[in-house]
Amino acid sequence: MSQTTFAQAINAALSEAMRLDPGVICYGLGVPDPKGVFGTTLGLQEKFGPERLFDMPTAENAMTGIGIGAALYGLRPVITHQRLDFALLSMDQLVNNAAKWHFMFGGQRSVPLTVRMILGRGWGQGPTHSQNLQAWFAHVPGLKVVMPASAEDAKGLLLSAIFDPDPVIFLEHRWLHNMKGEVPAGDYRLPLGKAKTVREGKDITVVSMSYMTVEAIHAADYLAAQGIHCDLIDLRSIRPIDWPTIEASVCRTGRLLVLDTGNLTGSVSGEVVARIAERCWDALICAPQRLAMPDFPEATSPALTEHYHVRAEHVAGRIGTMLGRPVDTAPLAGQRSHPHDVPGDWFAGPF
Amino acid sequence: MSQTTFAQAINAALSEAMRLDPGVICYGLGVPDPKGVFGTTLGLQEKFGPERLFDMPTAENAMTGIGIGAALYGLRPVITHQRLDFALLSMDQLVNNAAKWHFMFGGQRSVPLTVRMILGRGWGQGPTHSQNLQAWFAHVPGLKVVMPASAEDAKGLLLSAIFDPDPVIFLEHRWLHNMKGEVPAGDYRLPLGKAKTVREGKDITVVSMSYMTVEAIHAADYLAAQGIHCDLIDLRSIRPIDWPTIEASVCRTGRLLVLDTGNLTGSVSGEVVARIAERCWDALICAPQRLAMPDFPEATSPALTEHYHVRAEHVAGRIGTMLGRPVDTAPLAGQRSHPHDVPGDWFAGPF
Amino acid sequence: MNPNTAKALLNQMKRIRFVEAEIARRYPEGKMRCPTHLSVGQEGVAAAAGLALRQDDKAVSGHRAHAHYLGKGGNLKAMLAEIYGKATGCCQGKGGSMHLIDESVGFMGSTAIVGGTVPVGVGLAYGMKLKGSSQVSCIFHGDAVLETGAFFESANFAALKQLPVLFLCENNLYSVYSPLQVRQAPGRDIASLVAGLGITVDRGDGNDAVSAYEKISKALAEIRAGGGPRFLEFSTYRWLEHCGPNFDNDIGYRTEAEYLAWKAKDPVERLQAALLADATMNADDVARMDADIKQEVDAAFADAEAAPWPAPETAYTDLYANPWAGAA
Amino acid sequence: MNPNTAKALLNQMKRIRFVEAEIARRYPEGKMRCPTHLSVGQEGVAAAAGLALRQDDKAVSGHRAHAHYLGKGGNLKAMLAEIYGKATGCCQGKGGSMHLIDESVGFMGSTAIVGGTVPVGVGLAYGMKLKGSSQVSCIFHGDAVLETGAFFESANFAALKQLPVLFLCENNLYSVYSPLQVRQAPGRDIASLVAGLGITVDRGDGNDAVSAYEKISKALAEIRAGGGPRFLEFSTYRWLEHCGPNFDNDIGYRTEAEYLAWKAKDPVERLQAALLADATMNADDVARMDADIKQEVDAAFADAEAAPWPAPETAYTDLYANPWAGAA
Ligand SMILES: Cc1ncc(C[n+]2csc(CCOP(=O)(O)OP(=O)(O)O)c2C)c(N)n1
Ligand SMILES: Cc1ncc(C[n+]2csc(CCOP(=O)(O)OP(=O)(O)O)c2C)c(N)n1
Ligand SMILES: [Mg+2]
Ligand SMILES: [Mg+2]
Repeated sequence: MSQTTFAQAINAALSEAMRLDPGVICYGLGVPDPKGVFGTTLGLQEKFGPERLFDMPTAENAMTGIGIGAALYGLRPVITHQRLDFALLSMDQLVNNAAKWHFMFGGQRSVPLTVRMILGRGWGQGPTHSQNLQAWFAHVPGLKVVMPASAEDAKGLLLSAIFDPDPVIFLEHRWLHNMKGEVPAGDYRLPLGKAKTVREGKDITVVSMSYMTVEAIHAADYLAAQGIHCDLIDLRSIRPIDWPTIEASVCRTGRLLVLDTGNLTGSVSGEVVARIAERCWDALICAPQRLAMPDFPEATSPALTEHYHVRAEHVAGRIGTMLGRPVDTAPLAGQRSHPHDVPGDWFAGPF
Repeated sequence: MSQTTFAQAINAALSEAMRLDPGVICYGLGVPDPKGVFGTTLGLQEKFGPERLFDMPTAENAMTGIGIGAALYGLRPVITHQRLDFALLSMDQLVNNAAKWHFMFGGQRSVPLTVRMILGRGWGQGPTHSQNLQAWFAHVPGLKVVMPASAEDAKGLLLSAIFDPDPVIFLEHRWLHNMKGEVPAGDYRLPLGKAKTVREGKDITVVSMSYMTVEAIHAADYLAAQGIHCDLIDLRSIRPIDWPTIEASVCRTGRLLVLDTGNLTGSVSGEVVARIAERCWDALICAPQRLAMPDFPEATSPALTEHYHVRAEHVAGRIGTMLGRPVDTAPLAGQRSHPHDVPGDWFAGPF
Repeated sequence: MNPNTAKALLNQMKRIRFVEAEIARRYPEGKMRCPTHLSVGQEGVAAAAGLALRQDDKAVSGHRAHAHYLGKGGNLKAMLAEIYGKATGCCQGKGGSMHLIDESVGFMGSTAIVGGTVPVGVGLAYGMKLKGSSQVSCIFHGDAVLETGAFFESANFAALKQLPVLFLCENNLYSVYSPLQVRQAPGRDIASLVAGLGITVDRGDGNDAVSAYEKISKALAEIRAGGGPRFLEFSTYRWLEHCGPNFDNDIGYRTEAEYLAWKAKDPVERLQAALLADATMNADDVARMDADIKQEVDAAFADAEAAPWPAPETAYTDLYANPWAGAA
Repeated sequence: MNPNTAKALLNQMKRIRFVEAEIARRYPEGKMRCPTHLSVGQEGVAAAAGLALRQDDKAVSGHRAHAHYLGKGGNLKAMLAEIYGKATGCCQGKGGSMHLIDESVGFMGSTAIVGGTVPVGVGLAYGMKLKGSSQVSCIFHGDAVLETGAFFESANFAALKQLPVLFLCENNLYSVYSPLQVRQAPGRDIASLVAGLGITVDRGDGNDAVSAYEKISKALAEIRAGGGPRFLEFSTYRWLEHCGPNFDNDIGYRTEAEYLAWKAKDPVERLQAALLADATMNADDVARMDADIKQEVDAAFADAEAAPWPAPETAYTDLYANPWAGAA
């Protein structure tokens, strides 16, 4: 175990998968270029050759269909989109083919395809470089969807995604790439579909995903110091969602707050609230709540993103309200030393 | 007023819009062909000429972008997809351009585009000709989404959609095309964003959309005869949703059942349940519930669709359970005279 | 041409014709409850390609795939059962006419979205190239596919990587009820356009099964020799309506005269006449061939009709190869 | 060429160069907080097109659009303010460098998805044709756009309907860090490919602004005469990194030598030298031109820096032109 970044963990997972199985191929725009998709693919072409790791024309739809065909031939393709937004061009192949192939051909052949999509945020990514459309993928029968929040989970889930026989959408948040964590070496896999309880507590269940989990941890730790204890569940998997873990937690706490990196209306957070309201009605002691992005695209100017995102202070504040114990959240916001539109001081543009 | 079919109502709305404004153009694959998109576009090319109503190459993505450009030039394009499933090819233009143009360019120019998508069902439409992805569109800031359930609403909402300055997704269910209703003549418009209470009752709020409203009406009328009175709200508009109407109803009834034509997980029904759980917590006297398609694509064989869809008997049965008053639903199913996989005896394939 | 090959070609075309005609005849019974696109008139290319391809070559196709599936050697019983929605269907009733598959003979799947299998076929070829296989991936498609972005993106990649792909375009002049002139620019020539992508192209008469077989065989040999992708455009004509069992020359999108002119080029008649003329076959041979086909097809229909329905709960199986508790 | 036109061309190229260089110089200050793709080295086509187009002609572009916007006559102050994220920006801070618009001069918008404005430009032209206007819709795009399905689908429609579209391709050999040979088939020629779609094409040297202007003017005249769409491919080269203010010849995707060879073809230097050589201008004229530009640009930067931020609540405005209660 060593401290590695989320990006390095992805790199390690790809490297391990390619080493284990000569059928693993990686491609996408810029995958072998000198920047190596924020470092996640650096060095892999040297190790595994240009036939297994290669660049692509700007052809997101075909590149997805090609991955499906390669998967049907027995390969395990890993496709990368430098932004989720570009993958909108590939919805036909993803939804009409990849998601349905195993079902509509009567279970004859599955599509072991992994699609990495990077979620942009801040530094003027703007309306078409910062969309978080996990709700779309989570709605599609036949897809699996994961959203890791830590370096360890990134590695474990990516390896599992690659070796899973079904198509998996792997959503990686740009603001996590430089976050460090302990990451097991070698062929480390985590089961898809299992949430992780990252903080235990009896007062409220907080369900979160991807980068929102980072904010939620700040909030939970801050609240813990004030005697409010959150059961913080990082979903990790968006389809399937680990209902047993959430339900068991809500049965203990009686309260539910769901955080989402996507726009509120129609978000995954709505599905979680709805399902828990349906199933854990008797356990709930107050109205379940959500915090997500507003129902607007992320604008470009830093002046317009400053209050746009949900941050630790909002999470803590809302929890206080739900518990009827007002919380002073100013210190939480005060902890941040870097500008609001970058994940840390290491980031200075341009993208 | 005269009895016309849903398809004729759409035809009348298109005709009226094209008559009122020379900037209205209609196109899409097969729009001027002898079948005229299930009759909805018949006769219009003769009336308005081949420059305003025309066929298209199989190019769903470009055809959407072309509509955006034409709209920016001042036209009011109406695009038609014979199946929603084909429109998956156009998500980039729809979401990255149409939905965001007005916002990302600082409100300078809106995109008065109407996109008709037909929702298939039954007669072996199968996995890629029967998708109901309204949850996707409802999740996208910048789009408006309507799903009429009656001929009158089809006309009123389509005219409003066409003359609305924003992009509107108009989802029309294939099983509604032959349903008849009274339809006002001329330039009849209904406001976008307003639900319609189609049955009034104090026992439970039932929220529905599109073809599910037809099943819900059967169920509500059947239950009424047994002394159970539903407040049946036909959403009509999926984005925005008419929250005041739903909230007011739930405050009266204390119970909520939401019906959806889409796959359950991540559906619009989840958003409705979540929002009402958050906002009407104190009014709810039992767990809100949903009935939607299972989380599987619609298979092709009639043997596999027979129990797949939610029908009036399921709605009635669930309402009985929610009220603690078991209901005998067999007579409801028994009322249907035609095979389960067609909307009526008039339908005998092939598509 | 080798007489056995010629007879095999004729046999396959007749078989396809017979199957399709029988589907058309029975469709109004209302037992085949799915959209069904017939290939009557277009048997030539399917039979030629099926014969020219090796069994371990792969093929994909679109909505009008019965002929391609049968040509490639796909199981007739499984296809008919699928169209009838039965448990013994090639997709166990999940896919219907527009989703055919028989991996045992390399028919990897046909789907209902126009252009949707083009990149899939190219991806299969990427696998072949990576694994150093001598297989070819054959992509059957219509003229409308040349309007889709998916085709261009895919063809560019096939050319870029010099993949073993055979693009087989059946240009039947129509997309549903829309003639070429409302879809493609005047004077545009499909094959030349593709040549511009860096792909070697050829054209042929799809109603001349023998020459189609020769052109396809030549292209396959070149592809196997490492020559990269090939694109072949064959002219042909669909006799029946776009979808369904009827003739529709009366509804106005094409003329009876046009139909009759193409019908006169009937690929089945043409080859049969040639084989009779040069005495490769005699009238008895033909009668025997017809009878054998009729017997096979009638039996397959009987099988399909008699086959069991899929169990209702299988509507909820096979969504994932590796499902989790609660999903199947 | 008319000396005034030549001087205008030089002036516009210098102006674009100066703006871009100044953005590059100031970018590390961290006040322009958005992805920014500079056009240094590629001023020729933008200036030529801007001058050749009528003001009421429309133009759209992609991620690297500063030069096109300025060439078309877009408001410099509004552009810089936008890049600085200010309320006075051309999108009021909502769009940033990748979203420029100035409808008053027909610049209808640039967006960040490669190929995304191609169909939009074609749709504008459909409007022109329907309304019988003599306008032209100019679509600026890079070489990577020739890989996108959106381009082919759109170009086919433009050819089919004979629309007044000018496709202006700046082929700078790269898409981000990827050279043409990893993206397009060997021997494939962009312009010939487009010709196969049924569109009249031409090629030119994008570093020769005068000849670019002439070719564009000729194409525009033909389009206005009802000749249908035209496609022009100009060779050019981006000097700086793909996105951001730095040189990046050191990171390995291209060589310093290649860069130097292209730099030697500098379109600004080239025209300036020619105008000095034939005495259309003298050194004083050049100095005055430079000084005027510097003054304009410095003032615009000062303006942008001094401009107010957009009010935070405007993050939630302008989503809909016709909002409902609760949405803005
Ligand atoms: C993306 C998409 N758009 C539209 C359709 C509707 N559609 C079904 S078949 C067809 C015609 C295709 O024509 P062609 O490729 O020439 O094949 P043919 O039917 O002539 O054999 C169309 C447009 C579809 N299935 N998919
Ligand atoms: C659909 C899509 N895929 C990928 C990207 C990432 N991307 C941004 S700019 C660019 C390069 C485009 O190259 P080209 O069109 O030649 O323009 P240039 O940058 O050379 O001016 C790419 C691939 C994108 N913005 N959109
Ligand atoms: Mg055709
Ligand atoms: Mg380029």
